[in-house]
Amino acid sequence: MIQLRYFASLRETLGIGDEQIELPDNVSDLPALTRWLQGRGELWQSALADKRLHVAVNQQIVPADATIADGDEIAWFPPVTGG
Amino acid sequence: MIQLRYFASLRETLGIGDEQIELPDNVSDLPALTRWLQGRGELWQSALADKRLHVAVNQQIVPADATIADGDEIAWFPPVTGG
Amino acid sequence: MIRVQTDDFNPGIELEQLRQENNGQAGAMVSFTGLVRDLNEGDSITQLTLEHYPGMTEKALTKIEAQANKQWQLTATLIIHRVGPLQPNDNIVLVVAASIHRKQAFQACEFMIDTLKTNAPFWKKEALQNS
Amino acid sequence: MIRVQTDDFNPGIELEQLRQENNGQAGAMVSFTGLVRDLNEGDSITQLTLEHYPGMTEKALTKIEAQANKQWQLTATLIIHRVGPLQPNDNIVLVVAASIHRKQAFQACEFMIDTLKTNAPFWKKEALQNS
Repeated sequence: MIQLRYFASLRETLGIGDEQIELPDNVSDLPALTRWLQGRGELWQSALADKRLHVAVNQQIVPADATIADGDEIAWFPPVTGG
Repeated sequence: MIQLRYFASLRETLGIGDEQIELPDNVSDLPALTRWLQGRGELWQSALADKRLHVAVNQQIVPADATIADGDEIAWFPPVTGG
Repeated sequence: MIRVQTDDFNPGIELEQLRQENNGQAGAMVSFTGLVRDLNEGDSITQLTLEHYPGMTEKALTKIEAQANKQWQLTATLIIHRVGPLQPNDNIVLVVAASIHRKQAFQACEFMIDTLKTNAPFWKKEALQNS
Repeated sequence: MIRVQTDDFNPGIELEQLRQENNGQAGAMVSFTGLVRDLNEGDSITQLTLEHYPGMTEKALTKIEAQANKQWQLTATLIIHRVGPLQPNDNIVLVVAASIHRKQAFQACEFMIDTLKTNAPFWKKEALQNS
């Protein structure tokens, strides 16, 4: 299982904040996982195509081509605006 | 009359905090006033020779060769250490 | 120390607490307080909600604090950040750095708030609300 | 606003007062608090007395505040400086700058305390006192 999380405007666009899914077959890095999620339809296709999105794996920001493994927590979010 | 003020370690050295005196004859700038005061003796001679001293005329820091006039308030003090 | 909370905080109480604990060590304490700006002067007010990523937020702030303490000689640091609904002029964030050296306290405080603004997972959502 | 006083001050009350008056204008408030350091760890304590030049002090602080307000876009500034006898860990000075822009608040606050340290007529006199 992997834990997926979506924050802020992305969460609102997708209409979902988090979900647990089985790690899809042949998916071992972020680009592959993103493509797999984009297969869910037009909404996911365009929302995850936004180049401004950041990704964190296990609560650490990672490069867009980072590898992932079973048990990971993966989060997508727009640029942060705290402070 | 001019008002003379001495602060901090200089006041302690001279044993005086302030005094009012008649503007001495032929004194129209700081170097002349300082020489006049140094004429008071060894203590004044050496205390006012300290190159680190600052001088304020009418409560504004001025260069060492500033002019002075009757009615002025002239203050000598060591480098400031507030904050 | 770091804290993430929905409740308001009082910068004065936090600073006084740090001063009491300082015990004559540091001579300089620099604080940054972030406030909700009221961008509308008309008959509507800004409704601000701060969302965050629980878990990652605490890790990010802890890392920022550790980086500051590594880079500068500090006697105390504090980061408090609020989440949830906020009103105009509310406190959002408090960052404090204490040091023997004035310059180091300024640099560390500014580093922490700058890094927080780019690296900590908070998101502001503003909405206009007619009064 | 500037104040020179023998009484202690409470940075928290001052900051809260400035926040209340801010009314959503500024988003950034930076404060510097100067504390009396306790330089002696043995059985003696530092007795500190702060002398100043009444009249000139107020002029110098007013000028520093005016310079900061000219150079940066600030919504509020405050300088409080104590004089007289002080104990270790006591508040000496509080400098606050509030601005729409974070960077400006930091720069203005640091400018004011830096300039105060070189231009305002205060003199510290430290004396060791056996306990």
